Amino acid sequence: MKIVARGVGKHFHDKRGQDLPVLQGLDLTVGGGELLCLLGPNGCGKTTFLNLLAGFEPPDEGEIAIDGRLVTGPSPEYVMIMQSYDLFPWRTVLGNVEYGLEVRGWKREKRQQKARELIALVGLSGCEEQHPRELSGGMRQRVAIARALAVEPQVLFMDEPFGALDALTRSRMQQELLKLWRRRGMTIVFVTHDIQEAITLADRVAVLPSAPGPFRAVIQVELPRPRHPRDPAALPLRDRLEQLLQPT
Amino acid sequence: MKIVARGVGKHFHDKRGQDLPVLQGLDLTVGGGELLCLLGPNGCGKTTFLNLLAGFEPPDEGEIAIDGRLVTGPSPEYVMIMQSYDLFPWRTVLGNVEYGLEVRGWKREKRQQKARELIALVGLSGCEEQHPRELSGGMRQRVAIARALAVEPQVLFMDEPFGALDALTRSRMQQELLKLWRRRGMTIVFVTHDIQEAITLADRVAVLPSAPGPFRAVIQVELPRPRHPRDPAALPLRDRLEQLLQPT
Amino acid sequence: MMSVSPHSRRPDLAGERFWSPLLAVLVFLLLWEVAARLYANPYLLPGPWQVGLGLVEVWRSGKLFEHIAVSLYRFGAAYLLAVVLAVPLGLVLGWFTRLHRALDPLIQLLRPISPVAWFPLAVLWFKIGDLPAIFIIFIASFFPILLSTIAAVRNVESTYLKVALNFGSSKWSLLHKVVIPAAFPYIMVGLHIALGVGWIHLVAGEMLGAQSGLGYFILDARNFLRTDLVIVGMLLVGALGLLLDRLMAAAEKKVRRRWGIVS
Amino acid sequence: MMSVSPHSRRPDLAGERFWSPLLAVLVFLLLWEVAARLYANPYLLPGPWQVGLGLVEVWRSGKLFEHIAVSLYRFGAAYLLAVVLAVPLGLVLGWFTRLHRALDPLIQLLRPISPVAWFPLAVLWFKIGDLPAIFIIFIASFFPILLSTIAAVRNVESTYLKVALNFGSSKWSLLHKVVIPAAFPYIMVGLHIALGVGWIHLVAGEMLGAQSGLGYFILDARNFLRTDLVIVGMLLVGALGLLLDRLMAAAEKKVRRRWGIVS
Amino acid sequence: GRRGGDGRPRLRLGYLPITDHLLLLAHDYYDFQQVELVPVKFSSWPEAAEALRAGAVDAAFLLTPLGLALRHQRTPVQAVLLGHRNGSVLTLAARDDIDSPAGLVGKRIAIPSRFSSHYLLLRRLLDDAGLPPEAVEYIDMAPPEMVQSLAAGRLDGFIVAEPFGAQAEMQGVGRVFTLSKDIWPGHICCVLNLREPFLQKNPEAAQELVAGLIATGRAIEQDRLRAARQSVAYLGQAPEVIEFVLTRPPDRVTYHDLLPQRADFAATQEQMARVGQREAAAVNLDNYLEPALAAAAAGI
Ligand SMILES: Nc1ncnc2c1ncn2[C@@H]1O[C@H](COP(=O)(O)OP(=O)(O)OP(=O)(O)O)[C@@H](O)[C@H]1O
Ligand SMILES: Nc1ncnc2c1ncn2[C@@H]1O[C@H](COP(=O)(O)OP(=O)(O)OP(=O)(O)O)[C@@H](O)[C@H]1O
Ligand SMILES: [Mg+2]
Ligand SMILES: [Mg+2]
Repeated sequence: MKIVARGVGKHFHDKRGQDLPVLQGLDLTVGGGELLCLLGPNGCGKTTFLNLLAGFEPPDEGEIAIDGRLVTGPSPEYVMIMQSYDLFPWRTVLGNVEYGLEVRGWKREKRQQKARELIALVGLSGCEEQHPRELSGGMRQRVAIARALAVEPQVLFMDEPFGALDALTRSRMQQELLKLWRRRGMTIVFVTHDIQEAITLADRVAVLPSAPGPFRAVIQVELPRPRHPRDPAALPLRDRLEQLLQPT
Repeated sequence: MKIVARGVGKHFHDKRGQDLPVLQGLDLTVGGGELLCLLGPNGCGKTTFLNLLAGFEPPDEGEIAIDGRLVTGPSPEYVMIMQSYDLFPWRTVLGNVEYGLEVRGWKREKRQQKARELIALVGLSGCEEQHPRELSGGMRQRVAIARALAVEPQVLFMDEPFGALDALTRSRMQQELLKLWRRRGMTIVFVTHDIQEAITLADRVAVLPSAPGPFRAVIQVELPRPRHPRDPAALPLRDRLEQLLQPT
Repeated sequence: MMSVSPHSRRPDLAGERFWSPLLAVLVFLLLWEVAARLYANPYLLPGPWQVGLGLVEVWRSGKLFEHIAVSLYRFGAAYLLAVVLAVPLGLVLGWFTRLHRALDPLIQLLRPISPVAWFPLAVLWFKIGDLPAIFIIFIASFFPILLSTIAAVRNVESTYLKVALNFGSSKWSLLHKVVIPAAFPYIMVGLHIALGVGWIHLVAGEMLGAQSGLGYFILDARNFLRTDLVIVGMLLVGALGLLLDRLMAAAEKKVRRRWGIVS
Repeated sequence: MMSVSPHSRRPDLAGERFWSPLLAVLVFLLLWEVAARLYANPYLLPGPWQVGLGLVEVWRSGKLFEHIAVSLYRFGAAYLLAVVLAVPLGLVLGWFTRLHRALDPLIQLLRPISPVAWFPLAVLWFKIGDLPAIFIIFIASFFPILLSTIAAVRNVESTYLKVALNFGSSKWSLLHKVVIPAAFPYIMVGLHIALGVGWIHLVAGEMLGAQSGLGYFILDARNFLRTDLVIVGMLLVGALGLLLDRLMAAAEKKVRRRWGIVS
Repeated sequence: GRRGGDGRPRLRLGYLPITDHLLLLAHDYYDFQQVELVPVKFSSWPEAAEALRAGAVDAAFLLTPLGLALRHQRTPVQAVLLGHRNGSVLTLAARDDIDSPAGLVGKRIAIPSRFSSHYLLLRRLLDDAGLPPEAVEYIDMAPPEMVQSLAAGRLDGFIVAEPFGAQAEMQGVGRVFTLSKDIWPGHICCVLNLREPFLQKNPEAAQELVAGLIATGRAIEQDRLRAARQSVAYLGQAPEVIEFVLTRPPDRVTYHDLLPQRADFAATQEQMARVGQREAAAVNLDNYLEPALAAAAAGI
């Protein structure tokens, strides 16, 4: 599914009621089946932008359409993996991963089978019956990923999904994500702080500026896949992105 | 201050009351003024180990001493920056950073001045009056760092403190941390998933195994400071650590 | 609907704050009038119209304000006393689990005792008039505040305590800098419930020889079989209860905002 | 102290669960006996000893169990009815902010109405005996449950709702898979408070022509000026209240554990 | 027993808003010199009795059994005057046409409590008619709810102090089955109980109080309409209702012959014993009754 953002802006209000612009004049088109990485300094509005795309909040300016339809609220077709995981503390790992399927009315056996598959995919087999508070940070993050992938959404918004993973798990998860993405033809918007990760995953990389304004750049990653983290061919791109992330 | 852990072990109980060993037979000495990085796969027990060191929980086996005294509970001399930040939602940024000083009975003016300094250090000047829910993930993490640094603890336990920071802020924070560390002679135990970061910061790097057992290795980082992320001299160490992080 | 789902940029219309509650009240009055007419006998179930006439009658008697003032004074004294005693006690019992465990059965034993059952003691200790009324209302408000404060403290997230202890908080500073703010929203719910429960006991409290007050007014009207005046009294009690509730809600909002908790 | 600070590996001694509450109760009885002796006249303030004799007297009369059984039945029916109506209504009103805003003033107006004020309507609508008692207890339990359910729903963390909506939860599934579990601990506090408030109104409820039950027993004892029997009644009400409370707590614990919330 | 502002001892007198306590009009009718009378209205019997027992009031009009019970409990009270004689009504639903006690069998009759003159009266009625005590179903109920319950068809009748019977009559839902004076002619009901400490400390005040009340009783009987009008300030009932009670017939309730006499109390005790209330029935009347004040006032 294609995502189109036109002239999108968003401001918050502080306690004195003053306007705090966060996003301004953002134009972006993410093609169907594209994997776009979003880079930008802390507090530049990446999470806010994802929230707008996913329909959790309305933009104050401009409009967002997915698959030609205006986004007016959240939908199970575009699922978000939030920065803070937000697992349901009253459900087990299995229960959390099952959740989306349950909502869709899958039969218990079928959905548990599917949930177990995804728990295995994120490397948490054996933890099915644990509750979130019994898991480590990285494990929780993986549960959130499994929960989102279980429903096979057409569009996936991922907000620093691998931030708490160890290096090995992280690169394994990157590979799994790419596999799924290719197999299912999902459209993915992926927020990360790791330039390396962006280069490994993305079709294109969009860079948000630190002060509200249009994208600093949207760069095509021309490297063939599979990409290797230490591939010297990636170095110029890496330098370019690092430079774009410097404050103006 | 010197930290000594001798034969430390910890197990949790699952809902059926069964023993889940997490840590076993850990021996470690962190010298006074040393900066030790702790690496290990997700769920290997890094957070648990820090919790034991900081006195939040008692070890089930072995004992932990800081500065020659047995750890029996938390103390303001050794401060922990938790993986989940845990800012007080009812306090502003300034209020959060002030907290530790307030507890120590500092006068309002003095502590606010100090708090502002640290807020500036982590690059959040101007956000003093915001509440945590108005901050981005990376900003919250930096508030937690400022809150901990404000009290100038002798020992600092940091659990993936830079995980949500953008690349630039991250490397700036690394430099600031090193500066403070050198100036104050703190002892620091620093958990990270970023091998690069461990190499940039650490005097020594300790690697926890994925299954409960003694440290896989505790490696001296011989590189001179300041260290550069892409220094080719670091490559062998990097490879070594990557290998140690592979499951056995 | 709550704030999350479908985008609502609608301005907060006056309708929501003013007209829709008014409509609800009007519908209620209408149903009541119809029900009253069905019962035919106005002594049994007077309709709103007749109750309105009763109100006018009471108003003309000129004693209404005295009743209201006296009741507000009694209630205010009792409720404040309950807050001042129950909140700290609740904080202490929520905090010291062992003490709580020791005292809980006693609390649970005393809690369900009806104000009627306290009467002999109330008269013995406080004679008649203001004090026994204050005592009865106090007893009624005390336990809900106590229970919800205990529950609120026990539900404080332990990570906040961890952080605070790590910074070397003294017990006292932990309490008033961490536990109270963290428990605040739920303590507030308890205060809110207690407001209603205490106010309900106005009537019971004013049975003990009080010679004025809304409770006295209701009891008196009941003795005269003036059901219309009983309902006038009920509605006055209700209206004042509503007013108190709104004041409470406003205070709550203010504190919540200072606490950074958007409600 | 709460679970966090100094390491406590102490096993959970029987002392905490059993001996310390017993001690608290004994200290209370002792203070009471002393106070009673100071007052000299055992009719004014009967001591525990005399109350004990009263209990024996009632026990011998053989009607005790009937009173208890009848009261439990009435209370149980009323409380269940209140739960069954107030929790869903609270969920709905907590959820549909606009509806809540419309109805809130009406609720707040009706809420503080004393059971005494409901008497005329209760005798009008319900046959003498069980039904008016059930009605009065129902009214008393209803509002605390309603209010705390509304508050609990409104305090549900919005991120949980976000996630659920994102997965396309229907309203209904949102409610019972997310809102209810998330609000559960606080709804429970309300159920707990309502248990006490409702049980308090047993006495009032059994004023309306009931010829049995603990409330009737207390009223009767009061009419006979038998303060010792009044206190026997109070303590029986208290003890049963305590029992109900413990059953509630056990149920709560079980659900909490299933919910993965360690208390 | 505290002093009032003008040095007169203050006497707090507990009462209920019923015609039985109309003597309270003395506060209006009589110019007390030795005592400051402070009327304290209660809304039900137990509260008034408890207040007297705790010394929160110095005197109170109480049902005979309640006064006896207080005395039995060693509360230092004495019966110094009757409040009235007669004055209660067995009211039945207007829809029934029962005309003899036999018709009461199986009916639900409300009483204010088992410890009331009204219960004793009802039991006597059954006795006299040769009916067993369990012939009717007794319903303990607060008087204000009786009229409503009767109207709603939940009760077949009730016996209680006036004006509740009169209210039922005036609303057309009840009718007089029998007046209490016809069940037990000249029966006593409410008694003025005075705390002994007050009596001992302020004998003149007590004497004047009793004299004032007796004089008021006379005045009420002389002009019942005026009494009905004046009652509003104390009872608060609608004057028409009180007028109804005081005049239909005029001897429904009487306020003369108020000397507390042993025979009346003994008869009540006897009836209490018969219905199983032995404790209060065992009170030694010699200590409880203090007829001297009333005798002095009446010039006996
Ligand atoms: N509810 C709010 N009220 C006021 N300001 C807010 C609110 N939420 C976010 N902001 C502000 O909006 C800006 C963007 O926040 P956002 O969370 O989108 O940043 P981000 O790019 O995701 O940062 P990070 O990399 O740290 O996650 C921040 O400056 C933040 O302070
Ligand atoms: N309260 C608990 N009850 C049961 N098991 C627990 C509990 N807390 C942690 N564990 C388990 O202990 C193990 C270690 O957890 P810990 O949080 O220390 O890992 P970690 O090394 O910090 O991982 P990460 O890198 O993901 O933060 C995990 O397998 C986790 O499931
Ligand atoms: Mg973010
Ligand atoms: Mg961890």
